[in-house]
Amino acid sequence: MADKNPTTAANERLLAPLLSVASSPHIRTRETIPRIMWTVNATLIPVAVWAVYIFGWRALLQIVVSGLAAVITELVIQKQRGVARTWHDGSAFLTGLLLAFCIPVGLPLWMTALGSVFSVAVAKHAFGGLGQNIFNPAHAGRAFLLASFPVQMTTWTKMASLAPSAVDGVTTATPLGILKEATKLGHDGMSEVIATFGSRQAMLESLFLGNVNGCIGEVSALLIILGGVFLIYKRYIFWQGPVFYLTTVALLGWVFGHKGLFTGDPLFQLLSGGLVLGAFYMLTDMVTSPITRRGQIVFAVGGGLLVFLIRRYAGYPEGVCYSILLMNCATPMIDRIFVAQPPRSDLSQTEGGQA
Amino acid sequence: MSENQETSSALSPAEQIAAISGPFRGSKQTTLSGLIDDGVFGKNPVFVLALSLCPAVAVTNSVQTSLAMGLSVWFVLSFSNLFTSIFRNYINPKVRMPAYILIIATLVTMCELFMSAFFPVLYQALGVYLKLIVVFAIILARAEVFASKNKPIPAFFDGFGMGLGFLIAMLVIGVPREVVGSGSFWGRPIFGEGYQPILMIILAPGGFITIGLFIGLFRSIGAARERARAAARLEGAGDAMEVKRV
Amino acid sequence: MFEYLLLFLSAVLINNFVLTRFLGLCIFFGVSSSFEASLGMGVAVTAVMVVASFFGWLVYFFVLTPLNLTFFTTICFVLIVASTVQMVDIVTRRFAPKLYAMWGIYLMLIATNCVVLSVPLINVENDFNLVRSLVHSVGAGIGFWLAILIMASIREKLAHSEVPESFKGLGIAFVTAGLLSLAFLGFSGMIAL
Amino acid sequence: MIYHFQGGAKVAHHKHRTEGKPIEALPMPSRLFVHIHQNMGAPSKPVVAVGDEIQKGQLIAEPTAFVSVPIHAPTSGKVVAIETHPHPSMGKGTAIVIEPDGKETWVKGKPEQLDFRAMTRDQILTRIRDGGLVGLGGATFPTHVKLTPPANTPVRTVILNGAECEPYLTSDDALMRTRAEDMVTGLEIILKALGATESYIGIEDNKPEAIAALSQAAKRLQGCRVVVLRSRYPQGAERSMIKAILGKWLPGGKLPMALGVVVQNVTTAACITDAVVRGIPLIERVVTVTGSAVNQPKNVRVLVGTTWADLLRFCGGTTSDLSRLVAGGPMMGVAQSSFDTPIVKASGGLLALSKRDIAVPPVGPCLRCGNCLEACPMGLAPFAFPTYVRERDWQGAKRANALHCVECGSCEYSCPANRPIVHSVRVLKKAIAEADAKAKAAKMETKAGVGAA
Repeated sequence: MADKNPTTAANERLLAPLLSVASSPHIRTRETIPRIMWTVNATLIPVAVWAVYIFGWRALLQIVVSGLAAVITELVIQKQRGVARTWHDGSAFLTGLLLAFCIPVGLPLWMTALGSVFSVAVAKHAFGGLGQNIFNPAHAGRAFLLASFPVQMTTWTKMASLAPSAVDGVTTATPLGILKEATKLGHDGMSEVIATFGSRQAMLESLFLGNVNGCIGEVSALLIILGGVFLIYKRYIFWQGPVFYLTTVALLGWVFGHKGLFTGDPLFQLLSGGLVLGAFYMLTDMVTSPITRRGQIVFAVGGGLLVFLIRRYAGYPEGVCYSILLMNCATPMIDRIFVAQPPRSDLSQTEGGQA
Repeated sequence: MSENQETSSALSPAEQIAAISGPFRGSKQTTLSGLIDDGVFGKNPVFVLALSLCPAVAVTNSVQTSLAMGLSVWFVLSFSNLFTSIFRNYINPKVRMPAYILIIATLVTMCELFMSAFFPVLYQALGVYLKLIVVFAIILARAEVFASKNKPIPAFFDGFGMGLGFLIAMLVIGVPREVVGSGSFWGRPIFGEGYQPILMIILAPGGFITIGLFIGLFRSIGAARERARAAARLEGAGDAMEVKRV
Repeated sequence: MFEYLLLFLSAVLINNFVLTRFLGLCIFFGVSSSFEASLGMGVAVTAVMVVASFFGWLVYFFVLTPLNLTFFTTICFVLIVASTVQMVDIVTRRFAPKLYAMWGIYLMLIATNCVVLSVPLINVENDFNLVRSLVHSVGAGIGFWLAILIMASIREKLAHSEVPESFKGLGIAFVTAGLLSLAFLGFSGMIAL
Repeated sequence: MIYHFQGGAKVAHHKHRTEGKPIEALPMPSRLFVHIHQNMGAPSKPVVAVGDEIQKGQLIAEPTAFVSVPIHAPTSGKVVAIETHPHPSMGKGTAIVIEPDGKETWVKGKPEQLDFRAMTRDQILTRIRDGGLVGLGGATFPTHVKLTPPANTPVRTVILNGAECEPYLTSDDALMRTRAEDMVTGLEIILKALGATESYIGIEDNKPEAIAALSQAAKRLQGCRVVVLRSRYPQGAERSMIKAILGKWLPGGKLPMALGVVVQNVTTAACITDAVVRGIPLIERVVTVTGSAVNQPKNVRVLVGTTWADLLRFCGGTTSDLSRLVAGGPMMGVAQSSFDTPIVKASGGLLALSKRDIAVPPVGPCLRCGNCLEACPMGLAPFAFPTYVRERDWQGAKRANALHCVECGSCEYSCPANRPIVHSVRVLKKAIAEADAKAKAAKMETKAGVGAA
């Protein structure tokens, strides 16, 4: 062939000899798993910085310990299992980071590390690793810690100093904690919460801008919302999840207030606790939430309902973690019901009957 | 119940139970070490046993309750096999299931009365789970599969062996759960003041997760041993196989 | 009324028989590998549980207690459960053959099942009145149903996952049940019984 | 009003390299390789022998079935061989090798200009078939078949598809800018052939000059509207086009005729004018030669049968980092393994992609991010397809409508984990077809067995 055909002879001078052959499409989006994961991590940096400002270096220490423990666990397991080593893709670090964001800053570091190991080893890798887990690993880790160390997990140490070891021993309750305890005793919980801030205005400002006691992820709703909006803009998460979740909680919190119908404080419900963090970063976790938008709406509304139920009636002051874990249980079922749907056929019945 | 036999499918209830409880069988090993070896690492019936006796697992959050439960099951299993075997020729096959249940229930009630008389605290701790020994699939299954077809002495030792296997299973789960979850053994703290027990392990989630992790762990150890054994066999038979293949 | 609602919710969510009491695990792990089977099993368990509770309660309070024979409870209840299964079997076969076709095969599997036996036992141990026992057993049945459906849908998804070899099947099922149980802890303290 | 369809992906256009460039004609190559299978359906049968002298436009292969088209000599010269040769989409195929004499003498009896308005419907269809016309958007469905709807499904609407949603390609765009009049004439012919009255021309909003040219040309045609479409891949897919313009959805597995619609590519329309009015068969087309690994990207008018090598040489050769050659666009085109492969009627583009263009991250696990669901124009759940392949669950895949997939590649493009979705679908389609054939055969066998008994 080659000697007969002049064009072939020309090829040798003209063209590169080797062509790679593959199935179409030949181009693809620049998004990759590491890029998505590290971007999500990056959007949490402002929150972390603010937390260090509020709580001191101890906050940073928690983040580092939790993140490292998660990454190392993933590395060890992947090495042991002999599967692709993706410990550096940011997903394990994100798990550790989010776990650090929803535990008390004063938690002993070995507990943090243990929670992080549990998150990655049991909640993620026992199920097959990234993409296969049923439960949000960070929240599973938190639930594990809360069940294992109930005292430490509900001890909120106020840390004003920037010294790493400055545990000044003063413990205070979170706003939701105060509300729960006071209500249990039959007091007017909201007034007591407001009293700790001075006025409702001051309370909401503190909650929004971030100057309250609690976990790292509870300190500043503003910074988390900014990060979340960026994720929505990047199309990493659907807007439906956070919006329906937050709306449900606010609505129920307002309608079923402690003093009777329509006496609740929706803004307080929205801004307190890890609700905003949960709404933007946990509820929308791609792996553990329903895959369709309609499914996510159901997921979010169900989650919001559970947050309200748990905050209002259950033993824990804060319901975000459990609400999301419980909805994670329902995700496969929601995915069974809300499957991808082709557009509605416009063929007339007789024509489209057999379609 | 007699109608059962005619109306239900070809499988007897015990077989049906066996079908959903997973395959369980007695260890072929006769020595204790062999039983443990085969049981824990080999075929792993420890956890299959644990599954077919599921409610028992609920009380494995302390060594004492685990032991009490394990001993009770050991007792009931051995003697139910013994009595089933003794009466096997007097029981009309049509009503054999109710008859077995009656035997087991009687033994369980004896056990219950004994416990409440001499160990009231343990009796309280075991609660409804002690009564539920009646419906443990494996006890009924051993009666049906083994005791009803064998002489009393072998039947007794069949139950004896299975019961021992179960006792081991209870302790394998129970000891780590108490040690890690309460930081104690037999109710006594063993790590000193500084240790913070991981409470979850003695709660229900901890029970499930511990068993799940144990199953995974033992199965991977078993698989590794199986691989090693196969490799050793292959080495020995390697030359012969090469010749054969040619 | 509210009291009954609380009792019901408690049996469904807080003291879920499967996830917090370790009862009915044979069926829970055995059947939950198929969603359709779980659907049928839940109905069958609930039905048998309610009927057995009813008769168990009658026998306990009108026969055993007056005769001072309460140590016979266990034996009696086992027989009650077994005959209830038989009765439900006959009744549905006669009057609801469609229903029987759907979950008749599960009936035999629960003839000797711990979760079905434990509900009447717990009822009488707590001295529940008849209505309370019935509400409690319906709640227990629904709770079982909920748990097994959740588990079944999760396991169907896990069947497509790359679960580590040694965790495949029972191992991951137990871990999943553990995490489910952990999630259900969120309801704890919701109702003080 | 924005015209759009469900799903689709925002794909970078990459059209700037050849956008607005004039169409250049390629000098006569030294050899042409004309494949005898250039259409969907049956291949044609050669009617010339080795050694025959042939004229430009002469019939060299005749159709063998209704769904088959004739093939004509692209130029005058000599048939030097009829042999197996690389085919751009089928791997290998039989090609008639022609050595051009450079005279370009037209075959005798080349018809004069004709007035299609005076022709009957059958005459038009005959001329179209004799012109060897196939759908030039890439599907290569014989045009005369598409214009022959069954009697019980009247066609009311014709849509001319000028979306050209594939990135990189600008050949349709170039033709729309220069041959808008012919396209509208072609549309008129189609309308007449079908007895349809309503017509639309759909063009993506990233081709303003083409929109202007066609709007101008279409003024003379009653009931014709030029529709500006949102540029989103795969806007040019038939269903997406119909949905965007008419707001009607054609379910998978159905032909547009079920909705009373026929969709034709704009280039096909221009060629219909050539064939019906001027009697010129389909022997040449415009190819976009582009990509970062080609030195002088161009829109080139080439004869059918020209090899990639000749095309690339005309475009200044390739750079040293050439890594993949793709016939067609980057989303649905076929990667080429040889430079000797000739263009066929459907070849609208040739991409020379560098290593950087095709660099892909390693395949990761599915994150269930939902991008593929959002992107799928058919409303399928593409993320599941690789799983069906892994589990060999052909029936499950069939239930999940894998057969409805149009292989547009939007899902795989959007997948951050680089899952091999489109390839999986191809495997599934093949496996489902085999399984169905097997089941059918088994059924026949039992039937035969029963019959015999």
